[in-house]
Amino acid sequence: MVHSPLKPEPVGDVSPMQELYLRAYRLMLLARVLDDKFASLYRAGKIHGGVFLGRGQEALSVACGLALREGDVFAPLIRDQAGRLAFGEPILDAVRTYLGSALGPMRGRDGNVHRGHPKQGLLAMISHLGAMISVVNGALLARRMKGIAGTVGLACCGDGATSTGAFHEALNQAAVEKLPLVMVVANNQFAYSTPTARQFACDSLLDRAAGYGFHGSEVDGTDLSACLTTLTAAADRARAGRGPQLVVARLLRLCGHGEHDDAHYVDAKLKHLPASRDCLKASEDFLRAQEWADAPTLAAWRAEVVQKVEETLAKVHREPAPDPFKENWYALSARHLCEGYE
Amino acid sequence: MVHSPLKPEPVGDVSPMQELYLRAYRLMLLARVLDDKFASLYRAGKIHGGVFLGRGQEALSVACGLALREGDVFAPLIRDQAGRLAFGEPILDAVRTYLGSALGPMRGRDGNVHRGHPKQGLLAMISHLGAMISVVNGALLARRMKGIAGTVGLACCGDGATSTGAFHEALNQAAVEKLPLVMVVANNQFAYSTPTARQFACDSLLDRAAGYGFHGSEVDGTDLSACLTTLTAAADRARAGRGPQLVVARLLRLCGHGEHDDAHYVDAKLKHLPASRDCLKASEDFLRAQEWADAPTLAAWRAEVVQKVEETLAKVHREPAPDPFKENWYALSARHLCEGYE
Amino acid sequence: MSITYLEAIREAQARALNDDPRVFIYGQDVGAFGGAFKATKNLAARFPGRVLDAPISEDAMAGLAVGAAIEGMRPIIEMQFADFSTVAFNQIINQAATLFWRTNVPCPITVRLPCGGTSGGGPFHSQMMEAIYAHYPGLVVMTPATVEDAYSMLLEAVAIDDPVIFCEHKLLYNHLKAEKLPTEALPVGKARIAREGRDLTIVAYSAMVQEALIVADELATEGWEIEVVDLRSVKPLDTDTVMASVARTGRLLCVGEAFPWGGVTAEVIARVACEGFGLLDVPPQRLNAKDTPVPYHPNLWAAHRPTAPRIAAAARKLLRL
Amino acid sequence: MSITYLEAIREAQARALNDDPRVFIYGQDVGAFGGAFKATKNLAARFPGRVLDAPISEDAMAGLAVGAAIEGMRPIIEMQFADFSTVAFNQIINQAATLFWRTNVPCPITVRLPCGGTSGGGPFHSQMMEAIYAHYPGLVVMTPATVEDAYSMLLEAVAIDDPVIFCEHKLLYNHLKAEKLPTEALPVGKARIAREGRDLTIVAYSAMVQEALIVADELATEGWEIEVVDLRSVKPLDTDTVMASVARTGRLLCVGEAFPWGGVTAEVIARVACEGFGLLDVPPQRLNAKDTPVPYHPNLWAAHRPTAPRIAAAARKLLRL
Ligand SMILES: Cc1ncc(C[n+]2csc(CCOP(=O)(O)OP(=O)(O)O)c2C)c(N)n1
Ligand SMILES: Cc1ncc(C[n+]2csc(CCOP(=O)(O)OP(=O)(O)O)c2C)c(N)n1
Ligand SMILES: [Mg+2]
Ligand SMILES: [Mg+2]
Repeated sequence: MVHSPLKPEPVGDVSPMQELYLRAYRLMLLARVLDDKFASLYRAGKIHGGVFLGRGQEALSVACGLALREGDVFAPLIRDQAGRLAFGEPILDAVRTYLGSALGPMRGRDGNVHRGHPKQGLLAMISHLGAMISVVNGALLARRMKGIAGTVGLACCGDGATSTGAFHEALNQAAVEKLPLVMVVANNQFAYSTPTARQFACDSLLDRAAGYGFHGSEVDGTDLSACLTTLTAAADRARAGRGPQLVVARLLRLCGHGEHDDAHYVDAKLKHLPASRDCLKASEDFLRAQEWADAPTLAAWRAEVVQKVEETLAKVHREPAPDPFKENWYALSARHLCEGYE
Repeated sequence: MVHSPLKPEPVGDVSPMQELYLRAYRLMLLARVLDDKFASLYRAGKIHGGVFLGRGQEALSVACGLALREGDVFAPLIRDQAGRLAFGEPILDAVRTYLGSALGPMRGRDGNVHRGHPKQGLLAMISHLGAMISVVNGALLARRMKGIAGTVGLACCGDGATSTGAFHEALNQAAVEKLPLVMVVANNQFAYSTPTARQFACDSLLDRAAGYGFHGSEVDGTDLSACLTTLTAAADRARAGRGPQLVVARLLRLCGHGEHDDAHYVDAKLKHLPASRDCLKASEDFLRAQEWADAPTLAAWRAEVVQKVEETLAKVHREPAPDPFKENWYALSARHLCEGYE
Repeated sequence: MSITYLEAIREAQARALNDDPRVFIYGQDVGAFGGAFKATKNLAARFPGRVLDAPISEDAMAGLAVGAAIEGMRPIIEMQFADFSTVAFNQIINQAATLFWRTNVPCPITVRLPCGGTSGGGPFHSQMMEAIYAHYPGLVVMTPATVEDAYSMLLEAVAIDDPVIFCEHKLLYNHLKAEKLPTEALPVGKARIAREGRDLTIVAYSAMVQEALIVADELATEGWEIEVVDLRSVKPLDTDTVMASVARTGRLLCVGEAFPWGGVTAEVIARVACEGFGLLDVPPQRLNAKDTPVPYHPNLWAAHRPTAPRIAAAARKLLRL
Repeated sequence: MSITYLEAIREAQARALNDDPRVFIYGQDVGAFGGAFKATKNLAARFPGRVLDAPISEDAMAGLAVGAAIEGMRPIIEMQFADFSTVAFNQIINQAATLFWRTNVPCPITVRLPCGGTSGGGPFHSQMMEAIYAHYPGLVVMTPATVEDAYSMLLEAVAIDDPVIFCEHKLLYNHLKAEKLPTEALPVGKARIAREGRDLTIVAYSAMVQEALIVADELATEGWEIEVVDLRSVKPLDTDTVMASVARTGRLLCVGEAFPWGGVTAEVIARVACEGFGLLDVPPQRLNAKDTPVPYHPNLWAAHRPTAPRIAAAARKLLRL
């Protein structure tokens, strides 16, 4: 990817698991702080269009990004700030895209979560749910044709997106072609305001795996260790040629659908279930229980990411907005085939 | 439906099962003879467009039609001549539509297998595979809203159509709404020339049932008794409010995809498997083994349906073709909203 | 009291639900939540069991509507954004639009499409799709430009026995206000003279009507009298009213917010050129959005779609010919 | 030796596969079977692993092509019939067509659409879809009318770094023959004067070019010299060549086989009316298919689409003005 994911300074003589966990935690923290920042910019009217957060989904998302390597393909969805950072997307990309900087990867043409670097394996999502999965398949098939082995593709989506025809066609396609696709479904209980009871009627979305011929696994999306283990294992299986993988995570969206939405429709009872805990808090508790980090360390880490985010924002605030007069208004790469209008 | 399905003359003191079987057999026979007739008309260049046969699938298809009652909804696909007859579609409809009679239900506007009487519950398929299932859902939902209880909807499709997004969206929708949908998949090993290995990668399409929250059952599609039992049971469960049903039948398409196709790609070995037997022959063997019909009776029945088919053809051959000058060329029912062109 | 374009859409649905037991609404988040734009707010509570949340399955949403219509219902389906109707495209143009012609069974469904760009909307939440649907036989395509039309045309959409694609412009939702709901309306298929004039005809529809009216005001200060024709529905398209206007003015500018290849502006100008060639004193002109996806950033978005200044410039050029 | 339009398409694919390891073909039954129309016959055997059968999943077919293109491949996808591309509509217009504009990554995919009516084809195996795709930014839409163009334009479609919708007309597949494959061709985006004349310009594309040529022959016996312009690609659309022809003849008839609302004929006439108004001596005219689905029965089908007699009648009317 564009640069390599945040690595913690060595904390002495740590196990690989501990190192991974620490790295994951700090990426989650960065994602959360960044998301919170976007939320407050949104409230201040500083962002054009919607803001979509990954609050409550950082453990799962970061595990997706960390399960991947350079050269893999990643198709994040709207709640994958953590996974993007873990895969190596620079913070600058997120900030520039949300603020519409002309220097961002989308150059003001597209915004918020619609960003990526397709050539580096980070696909830039279109809005239509389910539509990115077959694109991942295509990238994986191309690699196979080119004789590139050992890379995988990982696509994220929500419970709601599983109802799309595109999801179905793509999963079936991956299975038929035996592609190393890891399909991660974040069942966060809601699709916008729609609860899962109005979205599907199977006992668990994991029941879909057998119908495609996928290997399936389920994970508590609020448990970072579990997410890291499950996602790494799924990616490893795909990498080893054991076919496509479905991972279904259970968690709760701890925010509105977008920041315009107060999520009043989420039952208070649901919010207080153990499965609804905040994965970031849970991992902080875990860090302390394991004595992998104490309160001052956690505070220092937070201060560090806050500073990083503020610096990035300060930089981007000084960047130019796109200029319609400099815009070339060509939709084709073959300019001679573009029609001149007016 | 438009008229009531063929009933055999009482054969004395028969059990209801025997009566159903006999009725089913004679409908299968009629369908086969009719199909064969269309095939020979096609070879003689007498039919415009394609001819699609149900050869080898009559047992399953007839069981679909017979599991339904007046007032139910039926969405047959291209190989359901037997099911259509069993549901009550007049032979005239098939002949008129294949020969493009102006008096047929489609008035020459659509042809061959694209026919129906939607208001009588017999939907007129569009070509796009998977697209009829959600239409059945809509009819069933409407009935629920209108307080009509006890009717079911049955949709047929092939193994290939299960790969469509439309299939997926519709099955999920039926499950969410708990509609009395019976989804029948005729896994006839091929979608046009494409074998199932290139179509899906699950062990059995039945594995899809759990993923939707459907009740699932499998049946040998060459065994008429089994088909009758399985389809009746599925329809009864749906009728009793036990939610949507998936029935997957295994059989072999005993013809080309259409009559233009010689099916040279079907492996001879496959054709000689027990699961590839001709359901019509198998039921004749069964009839004789049970002593429900002897050779002369079978011959008489065949003669009878041949005559029926010939009579219908003779009648339709005298019917007018559609006349472009009498055609109104209006696509809307609100004529005042149609634009006049030219 | 005043009522917005969005409220008019809500009131029309409430009235349709109230007056006709065959009407129901189906779409993502339209139930208790009241829809992404609140076009169905409170309707689920007022009409229990008749305003249903759909899964994210636009193809099946449209298919279900057709099935219900066959059984005599009059479903309204809401696409969360017009752009997502691409997923239902097959069911709309091949299933719904062909049903009556093929089987003689009418297909009274209404497909509500929140259309058009808004600041920050971006390529996938901003599209105008009227041209795509108008191309296909068997559909009526409405593009209301006023609060009154949003109300009365939606009621007519539900009443018509054919599939209606109801293109409601998101930019007008809260911005456009009227004093009260109308009690009468022009028939469907009739365009409206939104402003009378004798120097130039601007033909527009949907949100472009408002832009055209701004231009007419502005050019009035320069002494020009601009006639603005609001098409109201783009299929059927009221060629007669357009031609009668061009007969008065001799000059035609047609403005659309869709992509430039094809679309309403091409159709209008082709009709006038073919059928009313002699009415034109000078070459007709058209103005569309640019030939790229709709950009996200407000700076780019504002330059992508035709707005009053660009329309005024085109109008002045035409007037000087 | 002679070669058909269909064989030209097959040969172009063979050559593309042969010359460029990045090319592969994906579509239903395109492998060992050679495709519903035999456009890929023998290619799977000649190019093992590069001609792949797809499941009945048009959406995923198009999505896969985009993903492969991102990785530097140049996929050709075959829709079994153009009509089924409605299911891939979203991926084509929102995924493929926006990729380059959004991300600067080119999207060199070719979507082969077997288009147009044939006797007995019916509403779902006969559609012309060029207007739908041409409306969207980011796509090139080709409509070859000759064996030579079928060959050379398909090679160019594969070579172009953008998504190309390649509309091949089924009626021409076996009916149209040429002596040999071309070694050179007009550049993409250039229309062709298929026949020179000075009395009337008939603009046509795809199978309508053949009809127009029949009409030109016929009217020649009456002393008229008809110029026939073959658009070759409808996006980009070569307005210059059309206008230069109209400048010579003063009369314009535009013929398309698609539905009458919108489409190529509207676009051509709107462009000429706006940009070449003064070139027209008489009002331009257009001829399209009728505004109903395409009928199954040959009697109805023949009346639904424009054919030589109807075109000739329209041409005579124009010539007498
Ligand atoms: C095909 C399609 N239909 C509708 C939408 C509008 N939409 C955007 S996000 C969303 C809800 C998604 O829910 P889910 O998949 O559960 O993801 P979550 O937001 O919960 O992460 C909807 C309906 C869309 N983007 N695409
Ligand atoms: C969406 C769509 N894509 C492609 C086709 C073309 N097509 C018609 S039948 C067929 C094969 C169907 O196979 P299957 O579903 O197994 O049914 P069978 O013919 O075996 O009964 C195909 C590909 C179609 N009708 N619809
Ligand atoms: Mg969700
Ligand atoms: Mg099959």
